[in-house]
Amino acid sequence: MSGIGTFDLLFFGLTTLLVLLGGIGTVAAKNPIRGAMGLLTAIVGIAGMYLQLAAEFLAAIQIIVYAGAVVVLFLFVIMLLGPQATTSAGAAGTKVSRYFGAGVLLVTSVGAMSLLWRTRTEIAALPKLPPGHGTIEGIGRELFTTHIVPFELSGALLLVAVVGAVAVARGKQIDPTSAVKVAVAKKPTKQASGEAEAHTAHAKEAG
Amino acid sequence: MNIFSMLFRYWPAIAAAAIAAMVPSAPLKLRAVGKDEADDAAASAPTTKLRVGLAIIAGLTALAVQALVTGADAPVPDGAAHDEWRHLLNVLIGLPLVGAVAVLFMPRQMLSLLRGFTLAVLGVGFIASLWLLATPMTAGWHFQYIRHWIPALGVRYHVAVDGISLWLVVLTTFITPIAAYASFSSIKTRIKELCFAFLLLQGAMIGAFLALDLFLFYAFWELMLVPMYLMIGIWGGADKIKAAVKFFLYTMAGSVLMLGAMIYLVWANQKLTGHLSWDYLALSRVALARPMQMVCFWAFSIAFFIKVPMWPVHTWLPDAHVQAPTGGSVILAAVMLKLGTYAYMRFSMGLFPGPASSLSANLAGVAILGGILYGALVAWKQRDIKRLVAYSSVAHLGYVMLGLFGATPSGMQGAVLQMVNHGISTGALFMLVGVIYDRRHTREVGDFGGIAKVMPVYATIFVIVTFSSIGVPGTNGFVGEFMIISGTFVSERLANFSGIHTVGAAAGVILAAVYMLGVVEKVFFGPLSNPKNKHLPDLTVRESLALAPLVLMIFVIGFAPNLFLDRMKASVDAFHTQFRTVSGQTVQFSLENAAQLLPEETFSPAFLKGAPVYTSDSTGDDSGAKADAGGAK
Amino acid sequence: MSTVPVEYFLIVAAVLFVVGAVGFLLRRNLLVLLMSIELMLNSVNLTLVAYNRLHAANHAGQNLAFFVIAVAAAEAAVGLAIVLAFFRVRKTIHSDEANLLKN
Amino acid sequence: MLGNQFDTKDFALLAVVLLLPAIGAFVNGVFGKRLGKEAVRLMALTAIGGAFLASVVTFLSVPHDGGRLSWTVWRWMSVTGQSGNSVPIDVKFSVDAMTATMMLVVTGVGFLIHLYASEYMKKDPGYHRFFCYLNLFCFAMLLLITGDNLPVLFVGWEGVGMCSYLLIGFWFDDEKNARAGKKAFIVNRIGDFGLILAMALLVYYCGSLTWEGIDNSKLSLLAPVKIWPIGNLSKETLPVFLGNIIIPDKPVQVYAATLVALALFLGCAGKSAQVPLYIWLPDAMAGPTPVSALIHAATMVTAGVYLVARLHFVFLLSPAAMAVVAVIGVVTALLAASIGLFQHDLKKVLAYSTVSQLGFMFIGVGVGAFAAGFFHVFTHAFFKACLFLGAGSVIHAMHARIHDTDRSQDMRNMGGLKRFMPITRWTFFASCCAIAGFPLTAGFWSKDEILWSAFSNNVVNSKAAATPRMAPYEWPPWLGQAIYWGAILAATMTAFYMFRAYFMTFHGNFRGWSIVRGWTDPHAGHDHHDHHEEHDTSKPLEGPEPHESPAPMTAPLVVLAAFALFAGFLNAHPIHIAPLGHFLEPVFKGAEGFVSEREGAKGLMWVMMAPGFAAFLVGTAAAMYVYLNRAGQPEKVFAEKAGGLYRLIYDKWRIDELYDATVVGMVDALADIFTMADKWFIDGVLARLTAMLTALAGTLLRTLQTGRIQVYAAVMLLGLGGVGWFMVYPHADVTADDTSLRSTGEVKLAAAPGYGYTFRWEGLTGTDSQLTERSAVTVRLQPGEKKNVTVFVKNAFQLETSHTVALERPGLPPGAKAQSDGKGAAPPNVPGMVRPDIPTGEIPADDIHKLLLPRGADQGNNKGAEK
Repeated sequence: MSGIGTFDLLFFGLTTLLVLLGGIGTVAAKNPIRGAMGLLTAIVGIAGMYLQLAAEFLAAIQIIVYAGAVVVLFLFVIMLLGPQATTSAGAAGTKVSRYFGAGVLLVTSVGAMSLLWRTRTEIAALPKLPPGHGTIEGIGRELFTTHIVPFELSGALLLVAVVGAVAVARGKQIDPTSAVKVAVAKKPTKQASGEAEAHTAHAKEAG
Repeated sequence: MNIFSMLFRYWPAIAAAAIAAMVPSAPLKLRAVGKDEADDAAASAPTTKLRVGLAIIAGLTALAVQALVTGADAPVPDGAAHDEWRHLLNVLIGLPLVGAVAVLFMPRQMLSLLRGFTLAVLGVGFIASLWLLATPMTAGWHFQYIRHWIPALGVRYHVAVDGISLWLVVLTTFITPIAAYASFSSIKTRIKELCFAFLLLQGAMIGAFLALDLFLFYAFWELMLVPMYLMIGIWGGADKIKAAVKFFLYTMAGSVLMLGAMIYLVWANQKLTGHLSWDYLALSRVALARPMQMVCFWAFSIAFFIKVPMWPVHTWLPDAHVQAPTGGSVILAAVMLKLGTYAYMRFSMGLFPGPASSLSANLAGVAILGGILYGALVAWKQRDIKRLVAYSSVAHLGYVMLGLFGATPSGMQGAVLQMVNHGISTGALFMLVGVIYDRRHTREVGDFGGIAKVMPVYATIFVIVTFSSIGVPGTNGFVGEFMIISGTFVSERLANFSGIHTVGAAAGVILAAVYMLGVVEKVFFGPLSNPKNKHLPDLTVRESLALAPLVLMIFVIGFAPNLFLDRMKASVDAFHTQFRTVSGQTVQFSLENAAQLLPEETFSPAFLKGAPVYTSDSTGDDSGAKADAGGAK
Repeated sequence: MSTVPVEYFLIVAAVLFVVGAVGFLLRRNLLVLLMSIELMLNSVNLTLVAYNRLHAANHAGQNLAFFVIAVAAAEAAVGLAIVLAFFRVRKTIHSDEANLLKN
Repeated sequence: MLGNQFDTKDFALLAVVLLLPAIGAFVNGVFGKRLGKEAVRLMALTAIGGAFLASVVTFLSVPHDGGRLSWTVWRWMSVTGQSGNSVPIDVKFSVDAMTATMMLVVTGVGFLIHLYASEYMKKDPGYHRFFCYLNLFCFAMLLLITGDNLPVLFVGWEGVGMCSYLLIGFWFDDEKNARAGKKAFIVNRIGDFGLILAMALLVYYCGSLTWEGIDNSKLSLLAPVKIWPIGNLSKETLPVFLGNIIIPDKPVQVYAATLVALALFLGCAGKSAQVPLYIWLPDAMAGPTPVSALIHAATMVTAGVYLVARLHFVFLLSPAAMAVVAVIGVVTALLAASIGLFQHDLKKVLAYSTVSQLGFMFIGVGVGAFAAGFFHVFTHAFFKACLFLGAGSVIHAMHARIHDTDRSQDMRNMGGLKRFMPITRWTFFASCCAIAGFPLTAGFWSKDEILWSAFSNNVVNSKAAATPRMAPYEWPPWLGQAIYWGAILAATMTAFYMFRAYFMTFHGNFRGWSIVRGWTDPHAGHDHHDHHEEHDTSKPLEGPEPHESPAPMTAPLVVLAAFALFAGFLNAHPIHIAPLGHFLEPVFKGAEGFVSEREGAKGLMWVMMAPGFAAFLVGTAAAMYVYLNRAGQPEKVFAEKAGGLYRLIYDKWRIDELYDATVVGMVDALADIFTMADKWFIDGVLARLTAMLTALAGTLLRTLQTGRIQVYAAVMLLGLGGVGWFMVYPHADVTADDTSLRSTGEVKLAAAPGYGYTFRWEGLTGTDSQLTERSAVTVRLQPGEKKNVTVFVKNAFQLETSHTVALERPGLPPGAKAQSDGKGAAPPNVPGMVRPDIPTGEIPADDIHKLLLPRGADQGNNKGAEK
């Protein structure tokens, strides 16, 4: 424990506080907006921790991508959903089964923690950092040499994700050009219904 | 070769043809049953067709018997390898398979093309299989053909024929065309799939009989199920799906056990020799640890007992037969059941002689109590004729298995001969049941009575086949049964049980008479009470032509079984001596927990010809080449 | 650079992961589900970066974290699109409604 | 006489004898319908006539010194013998004196019956089918007689069984006939079961199935065979209380010869209708009368006696079997004669008389007088065929008005026919005298010969002395006389019922229908065989005078009656005129050593002929009194007085019902149980139960799929927990490499590695190592030393487990006598594994045969490890 700067410890305490409160806030909040805000604070806390762990580039990415994009996206969706977004907390599932689940979860996690505690050894001394560790040059060099394939693939992945999200979110739009025909078919004449039936019969037979 | 010497040399064939031509009586009112044979409308036309057909069949049989007789005592050129064409077996297996694929491309409407093509392919297969009879069957493998299939796994395309599998292959090529020819008149829908099923079945069955590589055998063993499943499933009777699924699952469950044992065996061989090989010859040298021997023996044997079918696992057979169409159930009874007994002899007794010999007394007990007596008694109580004949084949195959368990040279020869006999007599029985099913669409014994008055020719043939299936001497049934029963008494394997087993087996002879004559009496004799039976047409041309060769073979095997026995004698004796020596060694020297490799001397060189030979550097790829050379020799 | 030993960060990450897991398992709101997934992913990233700090020869840990962030973003986008579509159909985002998989 | 014309080794004339009937059968069967009745008749008669002529030539050319004319056709098959040698079975025929005589009988009587039948069956639509079966029967019978080995005989044996099945059920449109045919075949088949067993035994013990082969190696039949307990049943393998009840302390042993003889006799009993299996012969009367005459009187039923006579050297080896044959013969004679007393159906009376006469023949062969037994076969063929044909012509006459088969054969409808059918009457009378034993007739000589040999013969197994191990069965001195007096009683009953039949049929007044002279049949074109009589039975039936049968029916009657009267002189021993006896003498010369004259019966031959003659007198007088003078009144009186006994005898002692209740009923019940078990138990368990189980498993697992995502996540977490638990706890396992345990006693132990594992070994030689990374250890063991080694494993989570391995080095501890062979336990004794335990050192002279004799020779189990 010797050799830890008091300022470092303070900063670490702050970021831990941010992270844990944010996390619990996200999970426990009734209103999803507060949840999103909790998420935001957790993400910022983690960015702080990255800084302490000599990962400046990642901290920046974290702030830009996560805080900037993902949380904002969450807020958009919450706004889109409007009041229904806040589901009535107690509606589904009896209280007993939910808290029983939580209890089991806590017990297991405490048990796991105690097991890990048994394997504790002295805290290893922090190794000396090579210069430029975690900076954008170091990561950039590695990113574009050893990890070039995953980099390209993640590009493709993002493209697919975007197209997918748009397709799913957009849902069934009425084809503007077909608007005219629909109008004509309105008259419930026998001939049309026959044609419709034929159409559906054909569809069923093709299926 | 002027006319007289030709006449002198082939007089039996000509005489037989002349007599057969006269047999169908002219005034017989042969109204064609099948509506679609419009061209047979005139009463006289079918009789001439029948006369010509019968004449050809009788002539061919006489020629074949004469050739076999002269071939038998012709001096065997010692050592000189007969001209064994290397690719004959590939033709036998490949031709039907290629034919099956070709049928798929034919237009569905041209029925006569489909039927003609199928019969042509099956006919050529039969002619080709006659070549097998021309070569003297000395001990060891003939027409051997080896090619690498999956070198990584050590799997080779290794086919060969020997005395044991010779007659079963000829039986297959003999019965399948007949079954196809007979079922073309009764099955009217989806002819294309029917032809495909027949050809695929023939190819798979012959493949299974000839395969000497366990992997190849397993492939054909499974492939065989598919067409039969289709046949039962598509053209079957009332609840055909249930029966087809039951048939498929029963056999599949067994063969999965077998596959497990095969893999263990190959792994054990690999541990011993360092090479992966699925070849029967290589694996028969492996003597596993004693408990593992028993486990593997049971895994293999259960698969074969299901197929035979032996007592506890036989209940799929009656259901499959009752629902199967005539052609399907003829092939199922005539050939597919023989695969179980053949494979038990070849693989269970071949690979695990130790357990096979120590368990033979108990298994023989099951074969007698569960097979012969149980099958006969249950058959006696059946109301449905097909179910009765199905249980009767459980009884007949009980005899075959008893012959194998007894493990005496004549017992085993009797067993192989009885497999052929059962194929012929039960195949004929199922065709006969098919005849009345096509007319009355019922198989209940109660619906018939006194039809001997209305269908005299049919009644005579049915009685002849009944006597053959009972085993009246002079027909083929007796020869097999007698050799098996005397083999049981003489067998050392059955030790102090051989007496009671012989009594049990001989008692089966009585029960066979009881249930067969019971059904003959109820169906044929007695007053013609049921009005529907009043004017049943007698045998049509197609049916009598289908039945004629079977009835002829009943008498040929009955009076001259030695033609058949001579050709299998050498191989069965060699198999017997190998079974005795190897079982003696494995019983005494196999360890409790480690597998061993039996020295090469325990096996006769003729047996090991074609076994994979490993040179130190490569993992047997050149061995294929050398082995091919071996095959060619 | 901070002199706080790496183990502290690991503990925080573990706790955060448990919080995320609890959130995912217990909350009935689809959105909260997605958020708790984000939390879990972040805790994993934190662990990766912490260990990279310990073995600082190369930036393997951080690179992986970088890619995790990329994927997480894509996943969040698609997840939210699905929630929107689900909401349009079922008029609620209560997770028990999404039980079409029931036998 | 012709002696040397033909080559004895390749006697091809047999081909003519055999093939003529076969060709006749084929031609009639296949082409008969088209050829018409005349051609069929011509074909059948020429076939049998030709065969008869060829048989005469064969008879004349049989060598007199006991040699045989043989003809080998082809190798049929070969079977494995006792020590792996192959026993060839050829299609081979041979003719010696006995066969020649039998051939004469079969073809001679056969020809006469064919002639008779061609007239009798004239109006039957199945004419060609009848003659096809009749010719086929003669072919099969000839096969049976001329066969040189047992399998060829068996072909004929079952061939005649098959033909009798077809002929009994000839009028198959009547359910009763078809069932009678089936019954005959199945009962014969039970007999054939015995024959198959006998063949299997002979293949094993004598290594051959031909007559000479068996004769030469008949001594090997004296090996004792353990019958009970069978298989591995013994006191140890059975529960105690059951053990000492059914397992005798010394296993029951029997001579192989007895087993073979009894199995053969079971076959003969089946075929020749002896006591246990006689029930089929009376029902076989459902067939046409010529069939009964040919098959159930002259030829087929005598096949049993022929077989016993043919294999007399086997029977003689076991006096026990001879005793069984004789006793069964006398019991059958008595039983059948008693039933015959009150039968009303003429053919049934003759059927029971056949069974009874067969009993006599078996007495003959049973007491060792094979020539006498065979001679009775010879004479019986004639007078019984004549009786049946006479009955046939009577029935033929009755058919003029009474068409129903049962009523037309009922003697109560006959009577007084002597006025209308003189030839039939006199021939019937002649045969009655012959069968009843009127002095100087054929029946008298042959039956008297049997009675005398029963009285005087004493059977002893002289060869048995050679094998001291098992005392052979000796005949009790009184058995011969008991059989003699039983036979005398049967002879009286025979005389009684035969003359009863004669008087009821031919004497008294005609009870069939009221005779109207010049009566014409109202609907002439009526089909002769129409069974359902329309006109009511109320007003008395009128009809024409019963007419005598036409010439082709009466001619055979006369010939047969002549033979019945004069054939006796062929073998009349008391007056020493016995040409046939001398002719047959070489065939049975094998019997000298075994059968000798009982000292008590010296010189009593003529004296003991008196009871025989007395039997004839008493029987005939009683019949004459009851049925001629009092026209059957006493029978009715007796029927009222002793109604129960009368009905019991009339219902054939209710033996059929007894069989149905016991044997047939038991097999039927067993079949039902098996069918039910097959459907519910085997199919149920294997197919339906598994199907039901899989369905159940399916429903259970389906409940897990709730569709809610959190539940899936929770289940995943549980899985994670399980894997985690496995990772966390340490697992200790040790693999021991003991390949060199035996030689050097060194064992290499290796503990299974794991993440962060540390090991601690205990129980090693002295030094218990502390927690080290070392996972492999070598242990050295002294021979015979035992040691338990445990390993303790601790992992990163400071959790610890242990695993112990027990090591043991076989062999004696160093201190003991260093004799350990070091080899593993002696090879286990696998049942069925042949291990000849050849005794070391010299073998005392008299023990050598113990080694040579076939298995089961010594006191131990019969086919056990001694082989």
